Amino acid sequence: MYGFKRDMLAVLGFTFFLLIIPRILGNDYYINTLTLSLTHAIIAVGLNLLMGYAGQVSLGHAAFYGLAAYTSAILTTTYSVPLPLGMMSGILVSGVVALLIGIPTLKLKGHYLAMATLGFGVIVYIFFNETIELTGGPSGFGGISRLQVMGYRFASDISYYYLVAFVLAGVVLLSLNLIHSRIGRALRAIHTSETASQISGIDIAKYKVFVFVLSALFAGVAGVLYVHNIAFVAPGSFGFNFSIELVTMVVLGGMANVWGAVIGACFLSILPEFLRVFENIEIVLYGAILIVFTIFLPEGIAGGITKLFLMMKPKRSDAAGKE
Amino acid sequence: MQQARNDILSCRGLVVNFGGVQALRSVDFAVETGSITALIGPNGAGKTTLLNVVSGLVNADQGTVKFREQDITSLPPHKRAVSGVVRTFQNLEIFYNMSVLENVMTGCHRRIRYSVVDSLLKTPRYWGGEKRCYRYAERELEFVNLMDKKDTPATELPFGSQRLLELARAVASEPTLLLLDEPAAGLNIRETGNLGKLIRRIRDERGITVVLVEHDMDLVMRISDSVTVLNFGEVIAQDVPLEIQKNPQVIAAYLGEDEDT
Amino acid sequence: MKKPARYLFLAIAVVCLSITSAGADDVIKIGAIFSATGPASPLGEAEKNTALLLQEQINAKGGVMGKKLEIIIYDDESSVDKAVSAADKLLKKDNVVAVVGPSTTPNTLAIEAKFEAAAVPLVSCAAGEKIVVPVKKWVFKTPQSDRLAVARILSHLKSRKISKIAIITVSDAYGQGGREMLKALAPKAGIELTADEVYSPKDTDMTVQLTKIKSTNAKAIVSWGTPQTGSAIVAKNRAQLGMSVPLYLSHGVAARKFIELAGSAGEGILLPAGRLIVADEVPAKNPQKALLTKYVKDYETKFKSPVSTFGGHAWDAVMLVVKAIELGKSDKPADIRANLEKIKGFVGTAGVFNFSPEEHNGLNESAFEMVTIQKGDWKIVK
Amino acid sequence: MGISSYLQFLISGVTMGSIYGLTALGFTIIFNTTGIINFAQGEFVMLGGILSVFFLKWFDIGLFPSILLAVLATTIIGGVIERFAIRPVKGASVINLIIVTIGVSIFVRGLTMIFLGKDTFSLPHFSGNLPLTFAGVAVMPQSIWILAITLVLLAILRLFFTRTIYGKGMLACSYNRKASSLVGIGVDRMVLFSFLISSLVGAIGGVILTPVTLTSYDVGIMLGLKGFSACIIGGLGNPFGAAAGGVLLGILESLCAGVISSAYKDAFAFFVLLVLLFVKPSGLFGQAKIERV
Repeated sequence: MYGFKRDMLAVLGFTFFLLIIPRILGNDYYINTLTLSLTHAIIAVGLNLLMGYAGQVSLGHAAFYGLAAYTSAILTTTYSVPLPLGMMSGILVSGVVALLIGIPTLKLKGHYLAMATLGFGVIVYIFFNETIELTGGPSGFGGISRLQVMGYRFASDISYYYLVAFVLAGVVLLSLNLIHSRIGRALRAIHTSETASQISGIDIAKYKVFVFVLSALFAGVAGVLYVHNIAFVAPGSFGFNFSIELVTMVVLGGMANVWGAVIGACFLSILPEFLRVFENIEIVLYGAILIVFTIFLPEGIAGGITKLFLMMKPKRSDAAGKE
Repeated sequence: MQQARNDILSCRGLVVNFGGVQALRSVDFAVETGSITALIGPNGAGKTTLLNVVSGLVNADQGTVKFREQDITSLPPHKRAVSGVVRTFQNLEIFYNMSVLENVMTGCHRRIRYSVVDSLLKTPRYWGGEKRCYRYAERELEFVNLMDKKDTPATELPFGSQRLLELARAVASEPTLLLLDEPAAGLNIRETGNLGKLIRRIRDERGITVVLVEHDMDLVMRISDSVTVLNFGEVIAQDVPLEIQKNPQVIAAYLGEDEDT
Repeated sequence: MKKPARYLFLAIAVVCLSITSAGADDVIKIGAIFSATGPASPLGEAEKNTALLLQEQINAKGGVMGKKLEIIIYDDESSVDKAVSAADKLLKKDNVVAVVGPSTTPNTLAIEAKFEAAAVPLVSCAAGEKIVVPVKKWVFKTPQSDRLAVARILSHLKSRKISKIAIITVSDAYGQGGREMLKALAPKAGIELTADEVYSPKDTDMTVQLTKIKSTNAKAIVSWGTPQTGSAIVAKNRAQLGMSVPLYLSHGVAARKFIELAGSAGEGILLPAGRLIVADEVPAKNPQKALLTKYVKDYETKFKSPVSTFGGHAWDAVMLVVKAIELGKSDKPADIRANLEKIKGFVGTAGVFNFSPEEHNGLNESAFEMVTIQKGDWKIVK
Repeated sequence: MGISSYLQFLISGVTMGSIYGLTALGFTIIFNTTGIINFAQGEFVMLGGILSVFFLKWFDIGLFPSILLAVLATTIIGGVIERFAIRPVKGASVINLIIVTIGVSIFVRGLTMIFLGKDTFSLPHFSGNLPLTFAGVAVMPQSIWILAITLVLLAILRLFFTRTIYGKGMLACSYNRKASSLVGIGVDRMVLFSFLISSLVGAIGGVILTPVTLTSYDVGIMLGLKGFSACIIGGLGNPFGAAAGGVLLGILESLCAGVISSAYKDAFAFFVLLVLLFVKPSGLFGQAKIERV
């Protein structure tokens, strides 16, 4: 019913695909790049729930990613809190901050909402940068231990990659489940018409805050995974630029499409690796790709793929549906 | 007014100002349980504003709204919807990013109750809820005769069907009071005829009280039990249809409007 | 259409060949990670250019121990994440014997652990003292530490009997390093800080901070930044506010660019600097003289832009690695590391390096001269 | 700190604020005709400044001719951007338009970096770099230039929007694009025009600012951010609100830096911004009912 089996199969296929990539590629120097792009994908999937489905823009999501990363890093390193507890606290801090900031912020609309989230992101970034005793300031915070679960230490890059791949698959599955529920419908309803949603008994303020917090939690999960992988953290990774990059991932991948966010995140995180041979021209190409993709694929890469499939399918119901 | 009768909705002394314009000036308006009440008046008389105040989209500057003996004046719209006040819109507010079926399922939002955790993990409660939701939605689509279009994207429906879809979504949320804002606008004669029958069935089969803002006088006179006339933000008459047609004040108000347009 | 296709094929073939020949015995591969783009690009650009220059020069002279020197340079775009993936590539794909860079402290700290694990030496071009204190077995660095620069400024202040200073630093890793040192060392030297102001790297106006400093009774201002991150503006705004107390800047300012940007406002400022920018003035008997003059000339002819101390840091890093290889006649990472620690009296652009197992920076206060700007040119303060 | 310190803060604030205001003005002009928040607006400011530097260096034609040339060149670039990046996505969703302008800003920044280098450059002051001192407060002649040119520009724009046929046409587009095209206003041309004007305004901002602040290929990011904030404070869509918002933001920053903490000055400025938005969700001078998204 409602494509659950299809989703399940897709997620399984996706997980399988992620697991065999390293084997296909054979070499392992890019494993960290892959891990990082999957980490970004976790944030993008959450941001897509907020932006693509519920239609609420956030230009400050890097802040939640950073809050969780720093919280877990500081707790486990400076205060020797056990790793699982530190990581849980990191994710929780992201969620709680999202709740507190979300309640007043999500009353704003459109560009004003964009501005407010942007401002929040800048404030958090400055906080990372300036509370030197706590965060280590601009030069960063090192000596963070790598992830360890029940005695198993994710020492090798490949084991960490598998871990992040499984978490991403889980996040994708949860998101797909959410989308195909009354809550998912409520979110999509808010996107098209806030009035009609209210009339259908949907508490729009509550749902907006809910999805904001959920997306912050996803960003938090990504944050703790990031920090216990790189074992180092500096404010530069959580600035305004990264928030914008996250939004770009979602839009370029395809709004309101869980898979789109994954594709967008991987595309934008891996693309620079391919552009690297062009050295200085890289940045120009990157800009050009953004422009060209948006012009020719307005519904994102996932949207483009879907369209391609529809075009290949025999056209039978087309004439009936249109006026 | 007539305290003896059983009113589902009663508004007292409603005043709404938009900047310098007084859209409603002390309006009293009551709807009898189980009736089909029409709200008519020239353009700009304040009909839609009154619906907005009742459904909670606009807050009244003064006055109270009572629904089933409870004061709902300060309730937000979604809470009013939950307690049974639901409406449709003149300019169609359907969810264009969904299929026909999903639109109606969204209307069932408050009738199925399972938690976030249920939906994330697809627990049996989720499945139970979704199955019920699906059944409810199918029933309403059959009711408005859109079953064959259930998987069509809502944007691809012809205008008349979109009106029916909005109606189905409203009915799906099991209201006790349904407010319809010009449901016949943009429909042809045949479609209007069907709509009239449908509104009657909504009241007769579902026991839903209906308030109807409408310009199509034929439709109003044919289906409504009571008619309230608004002009310049004031109620100028409230009576059964036959009497309203003879009311000199009402005729004057409408003639006045004709001169304007 | 056919011709370009053939060229393309040839190009690919050449690339493939060069990749497969990478493991060949007659090539020594050194990796480099520089911030050639992004906020730290003024550092990375000069470093990258210098590395390219050295590669060309060394190979023209027959390479290292008769083998060709290949420097594989990656741009980390001033980002920690990119530095990490660049390090992975150098260590796992390119199998380099040593790595020079990165340009910034956070990027160095982020990848240190990888080099410890892979047992490949890293010679950083970043200033932060944290990089080599405490000493990590596989990590070295070439720029003079903030501690030395600060100590040099403080002793100069004392010689002028100044006991109250205000500091204004840029809020990036470089400024943070200076700020922490100043706050730690000034009280020990009996110097009081009357103000501790900060500005962001991209700020364009420091009048406000300087006005605040003006209202304290500081007898000197110490500012930590680079020409591109506000130091020139600090100098300009100080002149505009008519402040007469001396302005001390960090060694990162030592570049001709600063004079160009600060204009007349730069006259009379003081800073501790390596001898690179005052190469002309260095007395002929100084061991650094010859190499400084040559590097300045070579760099400026090839790249048509003035040298900066940052390029010098890369010069030192590459040459130290080369020196270590020649010293031990081995290009094995472990030998390079061991021999780096044995290097004594190595003359570089930043000073004379003396490494030991306890000392991975190898410089002391004598690496600095106090310099000033007179009539639009750097002058050593005697 | 004496009163003169506070006056000094105020003057710094107003000087920087004028530039934020000019950037914000550029945002508003494009927003009004197209509904786009042009994230490449900061690049126009950057181009105005950096091109002046290079024209002065290359052609050796004196400061003011170089400046004129730079402004002209930037305006043409603005037009080219509209024609080749913005027009092809006409009618796309707001978020897609934003991504396109982000792409444009990266592209322009990248080209500047490749052709003009990654270094920082300075431009001579228009008239002398000796400060004028009033009651212990130093004012740079350039600050007076900045203020004067900003005010003149505002006055000219006001005349343009209220008196000329093009200006009125653009205003009409901002109220209702469909209706405008129905009454014969060439919407495409108006959009092109709005890009020309806002790149012109941005370039002028860059030109008058650079003698004070120096320039490099990446100064546009921060200026764009501040300009966007300024036009939100002022209330999106109101050009004069945007200018006022800019000045307000400038003063806010310098007072935060002066009175509270220079380390947290941007944080405080944005914090005040957030509080302001929570209290007045559509900016200081915005109309509450207008919703474009």
